[in-house]
Amino acid sequence: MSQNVLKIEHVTMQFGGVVAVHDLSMEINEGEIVALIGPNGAGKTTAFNCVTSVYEPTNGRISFLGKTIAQNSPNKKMRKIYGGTMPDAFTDHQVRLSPDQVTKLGIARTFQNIRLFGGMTVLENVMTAMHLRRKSNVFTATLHLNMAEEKAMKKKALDLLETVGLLDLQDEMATSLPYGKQRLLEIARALATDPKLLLLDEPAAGMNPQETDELSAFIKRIKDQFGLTIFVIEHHMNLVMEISDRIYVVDFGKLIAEGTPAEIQENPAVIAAYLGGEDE
Amino acid sequence: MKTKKKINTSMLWAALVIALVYVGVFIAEQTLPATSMLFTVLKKGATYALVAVSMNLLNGFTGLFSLGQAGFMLIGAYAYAIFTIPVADRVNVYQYYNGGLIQFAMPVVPALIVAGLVAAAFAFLIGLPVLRLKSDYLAIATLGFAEIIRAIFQWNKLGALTNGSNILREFPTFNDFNIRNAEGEVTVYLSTLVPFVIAGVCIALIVMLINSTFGRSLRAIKDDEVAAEAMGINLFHHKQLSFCISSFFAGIGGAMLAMYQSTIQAKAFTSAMTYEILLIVVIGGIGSVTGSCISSFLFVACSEWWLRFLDQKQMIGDFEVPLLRNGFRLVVFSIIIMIVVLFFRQGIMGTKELPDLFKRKKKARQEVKA
Amino acid sequence: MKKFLAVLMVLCLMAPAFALADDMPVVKIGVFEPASGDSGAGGKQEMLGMQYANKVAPTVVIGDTEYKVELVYADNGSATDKAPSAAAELVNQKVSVVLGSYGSGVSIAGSPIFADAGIPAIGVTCTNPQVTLGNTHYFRICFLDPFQGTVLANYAYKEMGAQVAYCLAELGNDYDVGLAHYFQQAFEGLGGMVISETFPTGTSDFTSYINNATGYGAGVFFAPCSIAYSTLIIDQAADLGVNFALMGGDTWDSNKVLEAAANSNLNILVSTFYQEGGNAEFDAGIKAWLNEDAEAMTNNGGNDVIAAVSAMGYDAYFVALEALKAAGSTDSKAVNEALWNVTFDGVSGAIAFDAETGDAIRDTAYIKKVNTATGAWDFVAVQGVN
Amino acid sequence: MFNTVFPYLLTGISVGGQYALIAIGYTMVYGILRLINFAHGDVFMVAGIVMVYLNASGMPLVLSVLLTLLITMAIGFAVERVAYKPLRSAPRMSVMISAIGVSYTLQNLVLYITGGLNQFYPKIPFVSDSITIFGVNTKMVTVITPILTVILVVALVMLINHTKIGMAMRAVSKDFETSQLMGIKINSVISTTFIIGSFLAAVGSMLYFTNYNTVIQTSGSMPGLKAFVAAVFGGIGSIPGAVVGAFIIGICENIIKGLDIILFKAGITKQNLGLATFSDAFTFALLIVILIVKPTGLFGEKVTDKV
Repeated sequence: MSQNVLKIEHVTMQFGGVVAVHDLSMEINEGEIVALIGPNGAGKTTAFNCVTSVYEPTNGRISFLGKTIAQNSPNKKMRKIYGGTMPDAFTDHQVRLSPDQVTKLGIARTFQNIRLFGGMTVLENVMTAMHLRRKSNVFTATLHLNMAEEKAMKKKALDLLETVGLLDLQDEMATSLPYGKQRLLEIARALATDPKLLLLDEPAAGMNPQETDELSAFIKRIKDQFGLTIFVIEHHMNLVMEISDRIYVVDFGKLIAEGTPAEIQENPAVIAAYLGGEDE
Repeated sequence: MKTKKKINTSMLWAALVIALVYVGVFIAEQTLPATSMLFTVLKKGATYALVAVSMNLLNGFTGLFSLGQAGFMLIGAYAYAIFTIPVADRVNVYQYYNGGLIQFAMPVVPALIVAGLVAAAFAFLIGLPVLRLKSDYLAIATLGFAEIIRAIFQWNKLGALTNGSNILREFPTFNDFNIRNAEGEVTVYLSTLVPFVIAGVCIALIVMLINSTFGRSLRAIKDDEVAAEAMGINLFHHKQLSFCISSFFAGIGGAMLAMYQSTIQAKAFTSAMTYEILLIVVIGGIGSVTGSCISSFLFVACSEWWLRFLDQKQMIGDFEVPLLRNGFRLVVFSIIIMIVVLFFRQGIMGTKELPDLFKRKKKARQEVKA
Repeated sequence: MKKFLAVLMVLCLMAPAFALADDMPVVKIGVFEPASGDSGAGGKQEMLGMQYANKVAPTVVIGDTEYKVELVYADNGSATDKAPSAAAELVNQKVSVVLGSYGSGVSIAGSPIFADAGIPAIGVTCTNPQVTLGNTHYFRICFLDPFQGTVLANYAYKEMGAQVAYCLAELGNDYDVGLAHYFQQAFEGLGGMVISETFPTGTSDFTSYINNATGYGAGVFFAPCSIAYSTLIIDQAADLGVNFALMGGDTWDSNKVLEAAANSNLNILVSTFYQEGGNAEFDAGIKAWLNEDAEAMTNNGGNDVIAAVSAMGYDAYFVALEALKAAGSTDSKAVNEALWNVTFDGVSGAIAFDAETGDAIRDTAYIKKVNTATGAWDFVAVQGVN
Repeated sequence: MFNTVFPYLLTGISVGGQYALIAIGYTMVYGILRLINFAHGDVFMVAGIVMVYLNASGMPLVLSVLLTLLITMAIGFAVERVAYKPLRSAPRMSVMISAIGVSYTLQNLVLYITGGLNQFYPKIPFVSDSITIFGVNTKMVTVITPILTVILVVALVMLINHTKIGMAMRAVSKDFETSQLMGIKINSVISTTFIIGSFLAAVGSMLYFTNYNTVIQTSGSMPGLKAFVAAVFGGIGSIPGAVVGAFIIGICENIIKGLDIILFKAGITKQNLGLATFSDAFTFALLIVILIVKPTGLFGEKVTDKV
């Protein structure tokens, strides 16, 4: 059994009275590609946001490579309207890393609704994501005493752009790219943070079948090339079935199934959740 | 590689233009009478250019809508004045406070840096609570802090340091940089070049910051805070950094304003001053350093010089031009500003910089489209 | 649309200033006064004196040539940050000598600009010692705050029998703060108690300060602030029915104060430079002018009550002419030299400058009281330091 | 103790009422457009100037009061149409800057028209009369202000909750785009908001300038800023919040002015600390504290960003 990379234990995320994620537990092991699927509004992106610490879970614990990213239990006020399973194990102390700390630990993500830096070029977008691994400080950087580092950054960024096939577009404004290329750029930008775990939020959304096919090959390729573990949310079942080692299925915030692609395809609960449809 | 070369030539052209401006200023100063309004405009324009660029760093490049600029200028101006008033003059200046607390005077350049540092230190403290606020709330909180700073500096219990609400004067001004011969006659005029040099160095530093990895991170924050954070950029630290650096240069700008005005008083640093600088930034183009510089000079020239004739009765032959009397200048001026704000929203430069102007037209057009 | 606007704006900016040349040579006198802001009203009244004087004596013989005197105005906006550029504007216009300003802070702020250009300035009613202290280009024809403060303190303590005085000054106004300071010094020197407070610029609600004065049991409320605030204070004090006297410095000598105090039962005293009736010829002349020139009338506040500052402005103009004559040239440096020895018998009294500071040697001030029934000033006393 | 504090309290309530009437204009506009209408304080000032000039023209007082209200409403409407409507799709910062530009323009226009001189506000009979409450002399307006404020606010809340235009306003403030899609005439809703805000500002200006009888081009900026702070304090977008905030700020500000003497009389301090210097600054300090503790103000709603 390979090493456990991400561990989500009994995570509940509640907004006011709405329970978006209900007592979710899952594990992702090193080198795996794991998919999280479920109908729209099932709480998939919310789960991602908990992992990357954009949201603080109402209850539960998330740990990455043995280090706790977030740990919480409902406070007094929340307890009254709390709709998840009652907390027990995580009341000792609260932990919440900020999103940038999580990224520094080695979790990178893309966004469902593309969030590129619109005012920057393709190259700058990628280079910005290397800022967190810098050695220079604000004085050396301002006085341009870190030319070696800048050069190395640029080289690495160009390499990454080559990997995703955007090298010739490096000086274009990021938002002027076509949709599919913007998604690739988001992946390149995420890779620039040197992640161990890559979270892809609907990477194939808006792509045509041919692009989708290319994408699955691409995901496998970067997994091997960069030694990644990948956690993906996706609606394109073809893609999911092709790349995933394991799949988790959520509906109305609750985990309803877990297993290999073959097992999930047979699972009656999953079929019911998707109203019998395999492809949305 | 081809693109790189193009950028380099345009950079060279830009450098040449800047060098020409400096040479021009120097020559003008030696040849034109020192009383010309031109120099008043140039000195104040250089000062405002620095302050506007420092505000642009926050508003245009980091996306923090801060309205505290006047407060930091005040701190800088006071720090500069307090540390540079000659000891002999302190008795007169601090007339109600027995010559004040501080009994030494620093040279100008260290005092300028101290002015910036003090402003940055205040910014650090103010930033701790307010930088967690978003857009409008940040704007109003910084505006509030500027007002609080003004009140503190006017408090007579601090009079031994700040001279209460009274005027500070006798500190070295731009005119003290003129080189004089033994008879006290000016041989080489430097009083306009010096503010250009100070502002130039500071603005160059800001531009270098913007083009560094930190600058990219700040722009990332402006474009998308969530994504920036997800890319490992610590929002608070970087906002704090930008806020302190902006205030540092605003502080130096304040000190320059003190040098330009030769007297300084907390009363003048109102929110109206911040608005004025904000308008300069907008007219120049939010996110363009070049734009801020150009519009500072235009703004100052219009308000202090070119439109002055509107304030006085003018006769064309026997015809008295109607409407012209005291205050008309400001009416015309504000209407011009409204036209710019409403119809030329990109400002003079948009987000373009000086080197961009020398790039080939086609390239420029592509950028506009983008 | 955009293009049209752009062209229009450029045209606006390019529109040249037309000026017609006259046959007679012109000597320019700079008028460095506030035409707007808190002291705008006072500044305009001071300018009236100069304008009237310019009407009386539109030309001056310098050397052997007759020059036309042109007044060049620059509005310092009652603000120390606007003052330097207004001063620079006068310098740019190459004036030979500057008159003004009403308000000490703006005078101090404009002073270095004039000093650098070598242009002398004649302070008209700026009473703060700092205006002339330590320089050789700034002169002044009025008395100073230490004098005025002492006079008022003496009067309040000795004549009115006040034991506690409440001083209220505008933050950052050198005139206010200075006068209040010297008043406090003198009043405490006499054995009285002074409570001193300040209000921020732009305040319009003074009731709390007036309540404070009542709370401290003040016998006199001394507020040496600009006219804009004085009328508010008077109005609100009248409503609150205060039982102390209000006292102001020379700024309060304004018909606005009279208007505000009319039909109240307030006791208002001011110290000033000139009392109407001091010079019948001047009084009659300026009144006739005010009544015939509508704009001047408006600037005087709508009636023909003569403000002391107008008399001072009038005198300042003639002092400048004397200096020009004595210098025998329009060169500002020569005028500066000549000013030290100028003497002039003005409507506000004889003027001669102290050889060290350039301040007029004055030892009396007029104390006036508002007659709330008639809405006019009642002359109370000529008061010296003792 | 009561006798020491009461006069300040009384003034505070009166000032608070005036701030409240201005603050509503800010809060309504913000609720709908998410715009800090920096020019609102100047509309308030212009209302004062209009009244001065109308009265000087010699028309009966009632007529000039009515005309002032109408003209101010027209100005509010015009400001929105000229300066804000063209920027409907522009970034928020542009609109805010346009607001600053309008404020600058209005001030300079008034400076030009008045020649920079203080204008004296006409006395309104009855409202300007003096009365005595609990041994404290004051103007009638001190008592009228809070009462009138409360009446107007109740009327306004009724309007918003029970009329069609009120419903449209609530809809627009909840979701600008959707209500537009639902066929709400967004421009007329916005115009109405500005007209109501200007009307209240005009009423506020009458009360305010009756109390403090001079008007100058900068008269609107401080009250405007304070009223805005009051609106933020109470939770911007909330009308009751703005009113409560305004009263709190009015009272606090006046207590600060008298704090020295209150402390002195209570035997806490021996000398004057000059705390009155901080009467304006305190307002802002209060604002910053509330923004940090509860960023949405006392009655504001929490908004979560969607990621």
